[in-house]
Amino acid sequence: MNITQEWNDILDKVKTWARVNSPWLIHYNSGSCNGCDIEILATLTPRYDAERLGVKLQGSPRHADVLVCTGPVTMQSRDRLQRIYDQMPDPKFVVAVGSCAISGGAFQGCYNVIGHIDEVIPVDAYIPGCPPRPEAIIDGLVKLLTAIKTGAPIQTEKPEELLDVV
Amino acid sequence: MEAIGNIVSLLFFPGGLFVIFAGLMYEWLDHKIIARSQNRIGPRWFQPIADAIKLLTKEEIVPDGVNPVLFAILPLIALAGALTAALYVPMAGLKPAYSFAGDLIVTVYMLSLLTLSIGLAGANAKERFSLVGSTRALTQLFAYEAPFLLALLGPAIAAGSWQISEIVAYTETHTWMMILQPIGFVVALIGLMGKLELPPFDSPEAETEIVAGALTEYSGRGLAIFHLGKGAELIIGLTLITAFYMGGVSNPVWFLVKTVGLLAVLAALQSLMTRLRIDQTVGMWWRYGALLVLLQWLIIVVVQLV
Amino acid sequence: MKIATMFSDVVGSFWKKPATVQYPFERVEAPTRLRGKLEWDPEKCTGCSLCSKDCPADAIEIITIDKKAKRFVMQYHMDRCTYCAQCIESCRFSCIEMSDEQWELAATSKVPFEVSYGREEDLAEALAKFALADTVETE
Amino acid sequence: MMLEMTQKEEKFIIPIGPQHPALKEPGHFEFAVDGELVTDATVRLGYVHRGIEKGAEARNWNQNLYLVERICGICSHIHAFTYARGVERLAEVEVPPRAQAIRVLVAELERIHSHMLWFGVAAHEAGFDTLFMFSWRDRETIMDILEGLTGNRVNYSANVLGGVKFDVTDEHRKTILEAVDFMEKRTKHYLNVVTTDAMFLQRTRGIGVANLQQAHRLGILGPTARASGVKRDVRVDAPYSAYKQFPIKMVVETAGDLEARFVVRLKELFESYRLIREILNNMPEGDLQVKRFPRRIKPGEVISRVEAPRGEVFYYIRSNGGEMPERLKVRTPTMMNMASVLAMAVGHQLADMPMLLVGIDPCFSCNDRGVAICNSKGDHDQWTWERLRQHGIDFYAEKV
Ligand code: SF4
Ligand code: SF4
Ligand code: SF4
Ligand code: SF4
Ligand code: SF4
Ligand code: SF4
Ligand code: SF4
Ligand code: SF4
Repeated sequence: MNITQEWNDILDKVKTWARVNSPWLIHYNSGSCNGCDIEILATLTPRYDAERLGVKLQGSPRHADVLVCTGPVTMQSRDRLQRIYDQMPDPKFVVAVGSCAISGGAFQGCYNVIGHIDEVIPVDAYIPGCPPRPEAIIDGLVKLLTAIKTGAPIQTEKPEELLDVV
Repeated sequence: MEAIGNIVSLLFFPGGLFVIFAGLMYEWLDHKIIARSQNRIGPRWFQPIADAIKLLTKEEIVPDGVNPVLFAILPLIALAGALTAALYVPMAGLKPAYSFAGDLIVTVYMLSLLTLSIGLAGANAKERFSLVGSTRALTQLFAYEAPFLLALLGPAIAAGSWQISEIVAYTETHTWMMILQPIGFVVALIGLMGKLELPPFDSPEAETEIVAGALTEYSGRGLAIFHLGKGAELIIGLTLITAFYMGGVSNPVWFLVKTVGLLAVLAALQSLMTRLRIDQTVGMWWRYGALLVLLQWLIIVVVQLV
Repeated sequence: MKIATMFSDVVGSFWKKPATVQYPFERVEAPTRLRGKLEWDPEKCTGCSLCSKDCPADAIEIITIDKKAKRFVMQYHMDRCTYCAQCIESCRFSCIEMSDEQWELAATSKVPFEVSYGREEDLAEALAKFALADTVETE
Repeated sequence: MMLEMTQKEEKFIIPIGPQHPALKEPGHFEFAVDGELVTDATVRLGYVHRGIEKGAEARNWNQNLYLVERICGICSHIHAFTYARGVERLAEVEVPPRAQAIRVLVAELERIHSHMLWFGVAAHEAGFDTLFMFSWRDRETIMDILEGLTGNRVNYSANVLGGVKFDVTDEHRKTILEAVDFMEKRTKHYLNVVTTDAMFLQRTRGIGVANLQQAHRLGILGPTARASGVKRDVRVDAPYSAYKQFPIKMVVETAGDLEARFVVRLKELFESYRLIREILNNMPEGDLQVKRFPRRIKPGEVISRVEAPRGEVFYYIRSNGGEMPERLKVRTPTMMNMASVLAMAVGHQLADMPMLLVGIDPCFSCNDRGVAICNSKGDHDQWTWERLRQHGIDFYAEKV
């Protein structure tokens, strides 16, 4: 009994360690202005080189652990965002990058904008800025990974189903 | 006693865990060299290990419409093929675990099993990117397989044997084949890059066109196992080429030095080149690769006759 | 027609230090003009609300406690702010500044994004009158 | 009609987007392929449509400056510039010459960053990651300058109505000149790479050719058009702001293929470097802003054209004398160039599609309007322009 307990503990530690050290991202732009997107791309380039933290940008949602969202959610991209989220294997995390992903930013109130990311899918880390500097994006990612490591509670409930706007 | 020996060699050394682990380390080295050549720091040494563990512990989604048995078994076949191949090559500079006349051919085809499984896996997924990816993977297999094999047969002809251990014994005692048969060496090297789908021959998994090619739909465990298979293939391919063309691998130190040197050359080539389109890849292989090797053979035969 | 035109860059990189910054481990100062978190000085404010009127993202609310005594509280929504500095331009009394040090604003919840600025007693009063956010910063 | 439909359904369709690694933004392309050969191409836009034009009618003149800046994060300054210039003309306010020079300075810095960004992305699409990494490494020097000068790396918010927010100090001048020297050296190197590297040329030379007639017929703009020999550049045709004082030479190539598009953009950078040096060495003295810019703008209408990194940006602004514009109409270059991709795609390899796409330097955030291009089945939930407009009108009517 005790041995299996210990064994499980070790296994859990290894799992968490691997998870924290190998965050593979997938990026979806649900209506952003590109500003945040190019800064996310910049974090992968030599100056910031996120690969040294284990970050890899993946093309297929099936391979990714962290969904990085930018921009407010527009009507047309809402379903797509949901679908990408559903396609990702568990455990999965979501990071909202930029003010408009968190609150709608400058676009709040525009008619084709449904709202922010956490009205559609649950978000685990928020990175404000318009756009945040690549350093700030890395900082946000590190905060997410720290939360995963320490097991701090991250939001996991689904937001209430949206009213169908149309 | 022999049975235990067999199991050990299959599961731990030189097959199994050893090849997997070494494959991961070589993969890291490859990424690290590329990163450094791009003026950035690159991944930490345990990166591929963390990636593999993470993938193994993730949820595996079986997409709708696939044959679940095939979906689950193909990665295993791929890995098993690669691990079996490891038994016949002088891994880490030691004697191969098994050896028989003609094991060279078996080894090369065991390695192809990986590509074949990837191709089938893509076709099984019935997703558009996977389908294109698998078509491309199989096309490429068809394109490089012959030149690669022919290039490996060059030293075999010189040694007068198709048994890996005998060829290695021959290359160890003669001038480096790399110098005697330069064309064969180049073709073998490029063939290896094609086999491993490294840039510039990575169009079967060209991210910017078809996402992740045949493996687009794989997640978690399946992806991890394919990944491990690729790593094993990398290290076996490197071993074969160093053993044949670079004066053999008589002990672990030489093995390490030579394979790492070869890997550095591979990494540099990768970072210098633009991805070729699949039609360009195939064209190049048949037009130049195959012809060059035949030319090399001709030279060998003529030299041996004289 | 040449091949490997990037050869010098690739080989040269092995002798050069990588261009990478060590960010999460070493922090480099941001330029002084950087537009980070907004800071507000309640002493100079006249309550004209021009800042909140011109804010493109509705990130500022000026709450009046006592107009005559010039007692105001600012509610700043960090998550809405687009860091555009229009409020600085609009304010004729230079009450607003943007920090070049506070730009690592990321958080795993939205709670820290609601910031209330003001004098201590004003904040207390505002808190009693209106339901303000949890994070309260006093000047 | 029926026959055509059934034929279409038998085709093998490869979608690219809206979530796809080749596109950092959500556009949706469908390529019908025969083996690896593309036989038909369609595009579906609108994923990033936010309703900015309509939204602008509910924001005041100042707020709109930042809203239009966020039409796009790559040429953010250009949008604010075009808008501010239009509004200033509408209000009959003369912007001080120093402010004009700074605006053009930032615009040219932005062009450098945008072209370098495109260059890296294009190299990445071609599978040449080393070139991508190096070009983005070098681009960081420009980003540093922009951040140091304006306070943000992307949405610079350099403009206010009636001027600019900040000055260029001697210290900035020095760092900018140094960076420009460095960039000039690197650009020469890159020009050498794209015109001589045999492997790279295989993917660019003779691919995606649009000749002069096609370019005219498709209404292509910007560097894409100049690569086909179209002499069209707003900075030269109708100099505005400080371009009157600091003229620029037009770079034109005639081949019209992908290689020419690389060459035009890289050569344009040399002009930008020259212009930046000239502006910094002959900076006009004076104020940065007009004293007071009216909050209400007298009734009237105006158009404003500016050359963005990707071509001409066109604004139409109408005021009814209130605090908010009555109508703001934006036409962006990528919108105009999109059709050319579809025209060029047919007959090329699937593997060339990402390259062809980036050839026009597409970015969707500015061109996502409700264009309806129906697919063969017509079963997509598509928002037509009419439907969007009606929705927009209803939406705001409800709000009031
Ligand atoms: S937060 Fe700002 S930069 Fe980012 S997408 Fe939104 S508007 Fe663009
Ligand atoms: S910086 Fe801009 S968005 Fe932020 S509070 Fe000021 S005016 Fe509003
Ligand atoms: S504009 Fe300045 S003075 Fe007016 S309310 Fe805002 S901070 Fe106060
Ligand atoms: S073409 Fe449009 S989106 Fe693209 S950079 Fe220019 S203004 Fe921005
Ligand atoms: S928007 Fe107006 S000017 Fe532009 S094409 Fe249509 S009708 Fe002509
Ligand atoms: S073309 Fe549009 S999306 Fe692209 S950079 Fe310009 S404004 Fe942005
Ligand atoms: S088309 Fe573009 S600029 Fe026009 S409203 Fe839509 S998002 Fe805004
Ligand atoms: S949308 Fe209007 S202007 Fe544009 S191509 Fe169609 S008909 Fe012409």
